[in-house]
Amino acid sequence: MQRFILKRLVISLFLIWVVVTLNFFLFRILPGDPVRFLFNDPRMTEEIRQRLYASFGLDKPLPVQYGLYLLNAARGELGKSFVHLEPVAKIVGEKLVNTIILVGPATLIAIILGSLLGVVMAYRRGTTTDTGILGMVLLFWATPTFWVGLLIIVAFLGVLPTSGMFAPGASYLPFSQKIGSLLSHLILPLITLSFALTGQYAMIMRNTLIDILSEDFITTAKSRGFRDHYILRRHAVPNAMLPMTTIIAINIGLIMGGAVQTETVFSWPGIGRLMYDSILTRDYPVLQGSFLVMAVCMIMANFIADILYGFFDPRVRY
Amino acid sequence: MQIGKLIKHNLSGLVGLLVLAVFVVLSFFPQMAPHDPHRMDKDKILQGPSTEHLLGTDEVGRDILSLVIYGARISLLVGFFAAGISTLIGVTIGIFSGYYDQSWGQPLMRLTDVFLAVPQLPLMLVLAAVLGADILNVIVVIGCLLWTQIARIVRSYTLTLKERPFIERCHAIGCSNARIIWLHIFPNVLPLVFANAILLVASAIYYEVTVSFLGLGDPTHISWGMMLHYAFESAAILRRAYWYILPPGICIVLTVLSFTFIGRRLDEIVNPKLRRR
Amino acid sequence: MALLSINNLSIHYRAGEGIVKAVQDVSLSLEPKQTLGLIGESGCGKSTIAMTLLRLLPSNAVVQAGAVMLENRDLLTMDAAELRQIRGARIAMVFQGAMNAFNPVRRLSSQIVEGIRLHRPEIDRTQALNKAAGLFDLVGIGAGRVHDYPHQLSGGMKQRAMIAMALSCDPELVIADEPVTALDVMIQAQIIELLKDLRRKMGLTLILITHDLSVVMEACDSVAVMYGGRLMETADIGRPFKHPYTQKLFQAFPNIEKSRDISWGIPGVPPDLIRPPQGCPFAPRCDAAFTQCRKKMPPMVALAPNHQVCCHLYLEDQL
Amino acid sequence: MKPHLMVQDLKVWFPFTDRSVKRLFGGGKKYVRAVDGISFTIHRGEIFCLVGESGCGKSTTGNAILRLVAATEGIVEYNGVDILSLPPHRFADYRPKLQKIFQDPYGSLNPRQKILDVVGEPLVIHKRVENEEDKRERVLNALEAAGLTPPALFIDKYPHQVSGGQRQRVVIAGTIALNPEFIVADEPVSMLDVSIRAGIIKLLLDMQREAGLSYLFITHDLSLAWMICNRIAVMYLGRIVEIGPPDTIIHQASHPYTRALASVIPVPDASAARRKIILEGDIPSPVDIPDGCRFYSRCYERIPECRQTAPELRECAPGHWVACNRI
Repeated sequence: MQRFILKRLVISLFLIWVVVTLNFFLFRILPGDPVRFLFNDPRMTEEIRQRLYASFGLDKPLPVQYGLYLLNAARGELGKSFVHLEPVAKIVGEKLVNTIILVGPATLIAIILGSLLGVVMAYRRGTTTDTGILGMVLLFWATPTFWVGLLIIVAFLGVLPTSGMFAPGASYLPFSQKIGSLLSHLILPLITLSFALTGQYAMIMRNTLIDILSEDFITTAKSRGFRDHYILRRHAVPNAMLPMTTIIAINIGLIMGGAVQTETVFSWPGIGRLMYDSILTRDYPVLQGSFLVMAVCMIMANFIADILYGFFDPRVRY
Repeated sequence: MQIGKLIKHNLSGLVGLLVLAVFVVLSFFPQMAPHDPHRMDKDKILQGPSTEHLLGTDEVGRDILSLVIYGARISLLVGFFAAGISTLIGVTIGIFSGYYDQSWGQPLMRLTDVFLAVPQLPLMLVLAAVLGADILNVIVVIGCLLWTQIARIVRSYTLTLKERPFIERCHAIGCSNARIIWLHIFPNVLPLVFANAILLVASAIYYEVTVSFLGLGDPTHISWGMMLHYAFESAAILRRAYWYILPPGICIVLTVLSFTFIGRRLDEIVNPKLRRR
Repeated sequence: MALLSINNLSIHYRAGEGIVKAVQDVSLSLEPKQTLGLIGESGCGKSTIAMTLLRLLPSNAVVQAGAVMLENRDLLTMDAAELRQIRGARIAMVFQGAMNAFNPVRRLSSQIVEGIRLHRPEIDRTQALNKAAGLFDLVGIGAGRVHDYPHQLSGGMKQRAMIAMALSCDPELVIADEPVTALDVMIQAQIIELLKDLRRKMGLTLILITHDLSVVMEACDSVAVMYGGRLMETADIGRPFKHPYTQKLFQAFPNIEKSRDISWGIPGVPPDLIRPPQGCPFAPRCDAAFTQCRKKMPPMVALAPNHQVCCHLYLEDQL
Repeated sequence: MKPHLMVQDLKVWFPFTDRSVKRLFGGGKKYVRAVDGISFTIHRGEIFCLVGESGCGKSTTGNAILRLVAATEGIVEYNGVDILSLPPHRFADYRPKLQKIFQDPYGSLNPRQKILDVVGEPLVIHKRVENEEDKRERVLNALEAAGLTPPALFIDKYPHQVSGGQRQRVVIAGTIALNPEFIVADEPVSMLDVSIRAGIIKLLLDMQREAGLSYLFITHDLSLAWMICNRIAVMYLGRIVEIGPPDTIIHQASHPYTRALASVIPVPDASAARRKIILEGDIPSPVDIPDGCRFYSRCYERIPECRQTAPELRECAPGHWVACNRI
């Protein structure tokens, strides 16, 4: 088991290194040098340009730059924002908390709701209930999250807050009212993001469960006189939860994609919205920093899911 | 034969085909649009549906129906080409990493792992931002990132195929590896690929729209994603201009759904026993 | 009175190309403590009958006609609640693929105990666990392994555990569907010995379904032979076979006590069950077939109290 | 007489797929010793049977002889030429002469190839045909020779359109087409129904008689081996424990394992009261094989010596070889 964990850890660290390196080279494959490209201002003097080069570390040879980059990334330093002229790590760090406030509950709701729908579909496979829910789920799947957000805004404009995380001036309010303001702002984005993810999880649960329900040990259980829903509850669903954890972990990228869209539409001050803003202002260090943080989160989530799988499945205990 | 089966047994697939046919026709003959989609009109900003403008106008007074019709082309174009690139990469990597599992298939698999470990949409945004908003770039970026799923499916199927006795027989009668891959593995993988490639078109369109909405679409072309981006950036939403938001969104959903339905039905017909992982 | 009787059972499957007539007009009966070997080649309908006995047929199967009586209750028409009280408690099943017959993520003990507790709520958990451990001793795994996970057992061990699980509620009848097919020769012998042993010790009533005639000859006291969905012959072990198919099948098994003779086998192919031949299904491959055989399905002819044959040859004898 | 095929001290070891961190850092490598030093000879026109339980290495032996898996050590001489040490392009000349028939008639045909292409493919690869017509002609002949009559009825069908026994005949037709001299038949009938088996076996025997073929016949079924072959070799855990003529192996075996195996053969005769020797437990894992006799852990006649000394194969009577310390 320890060896298994160690092995997964090595793989995760390797993946993080690859992502960091990717980030480094993305920045360097820009046509022309990045500073000229980013600050294409004819008024810029040579002296300022050199200072900019130095401040971004671009005056050194490439391997040295790469080494410095790795070193800085390891220390959590991700460069400076072009726009805010603040450390990227600080900006991203602040936003990360806000993203978690939105994504955490949304994922939880989606997993519970999606699993339930998936179980119902698999259990009633082939019936109208299955076809009906399946159609709905596919509709969920095909609908872009941001568009759902736009529709919800149009529908609830004036009824519930549709933008930001707090009402203006909320920081001066007492704590309880501040929380109230946060909750009211959370409702619509939460619905939007859960909506997007529920369909995914329902599909995954349905497919996994249908596989399991066709296995021999289910027939055996039937031949022993158990009720169908007992078999579902005690044999099929627990066995489905294992592959579910892996598949959910693999699909964390979807959660992030959904978060970017939801946060953008509802101006939720999280990493996703930060990405959108940095795209509009061409603030590349922030864009890449946000991406890096997302990728690292995803790799870590995969690592945790692998460990959980190894822990819960007796067959994997090495 | 397969098309006939599709019509006979599968209403959803048939509906998918019909809807798709409409959009394909629109993308080839956008001249059917009632107005020039580029013509702006200062006096008709964000007007609701009327007899002249059936679906109203946008924030610079363009006819929304015409914009929607012209927008079909970009989505289908990006969808098909990006899915094509993805399928090509995915099938190649899938077959080779499966067939040469013990040797250089391993690094190929690690490569797939890397791509699977990275959040797709954020990476697309970063790449598109770095490369610049251009239709070709969007195709390449989406095409180069969506192949992982198909590669995994093809790989795991190749691994099972490789263990089948008929491949062992090929070795026993002296087939070369190239012959085995091309004449024995590839034809067996093909039906699986076909259905999944169609599902990929749906994904590619979904991502194209999203990337455009998030401000990285090609501003020189009309597309559904860009329409929604402009709607979002202008005050259209605050003025509840539902006629501006609904049509492109509905078109996106219909297109994605039609590809999904066709792909799923094909998958079920061609691979009744195989379930996607 | 017979413990179980199958009366005129016909089962069809709806398939893409037509209706597969998997079982046609089969009647059988089983006394308590009897061991019946149900034998036939692939596609003869023997497994379909096994699945019918506990109503575990897939959804595309249709019971066309017939009844399956357990003492005086028809298993095919009783409601689901009553059926559940029979499954596992009065009729238990041992499946072919013991590899996957256990839930992989739960301990064997918990899976066996849950069955005992379902049918015998009065037995508490500790007693049930003791019973499971006792059964593990009985089938030769050893009580110490009762808390193992399924994947920790070898194939032969799993098959033994499967038998232990089937016995856990003291069923009146055990159905074993190809219990030794996927196993190695030596393990096969182990399991067959175990079944014989259990028969001796517990007076087990058993239906053993297999394609291997020699297994039946060793482990059973009567045999029912099926071909092309029909019952061809039922006989007590020891009586010489009379049906041409059974005779041919008997010769097809190498017998190391006799001489090396390779003149065995049956020419031709098994019948197409979607378009079964008119008359006897074996007629196209039968040396002794005559006109009547290709026209009309023969009835069952009783040659002795415990020996029946479905063949025109013997019908004539009677006339 | 010079043997047709001679196998000497053949070993096939597979690296144990233990992808642990220890191995990552260069720790000790483990091997599955699937075949661990076996020797035998097959004469021209002989049917030589390898019998054993699953995992004993019998199929691996067949595959190693055909170079379908790489042998770790050892010599396989075919007509006096060591075919294992030949470079691949030189071995290609031997490919059509050494052929294999597979166990699974359902899986050994590409479902997307017509029977014409299945049977014709080896001809195309080894450039035995000039054009499509020639190929068709040759395939028709091969199908006919394999007992698929009339061949024209089968040639344009796909494998799933014919029955299991017919599929096995198609595989055999593909083999006949190359005019092989030596065939490894790996459980060719074990997946077929009993009533179909005889036809396939007869076909194989006819081919042997008419074309003077030699067979390495691999099976788990000792009674089948006894029925058809000239000599039987019994394998246990990667080694041959006994070689002898069929009647000797069945009725007068010397090795305790062979005796046990022969005693448990089911006999379709209720009156035959035979004493069975049923071995306890399972075959041990081929990964960590202890010193001494491999059969030690399950042997019912073991002596202390067996723990340390691995017995060599010795000739105890003319043509009867046994690897046991007690003999």
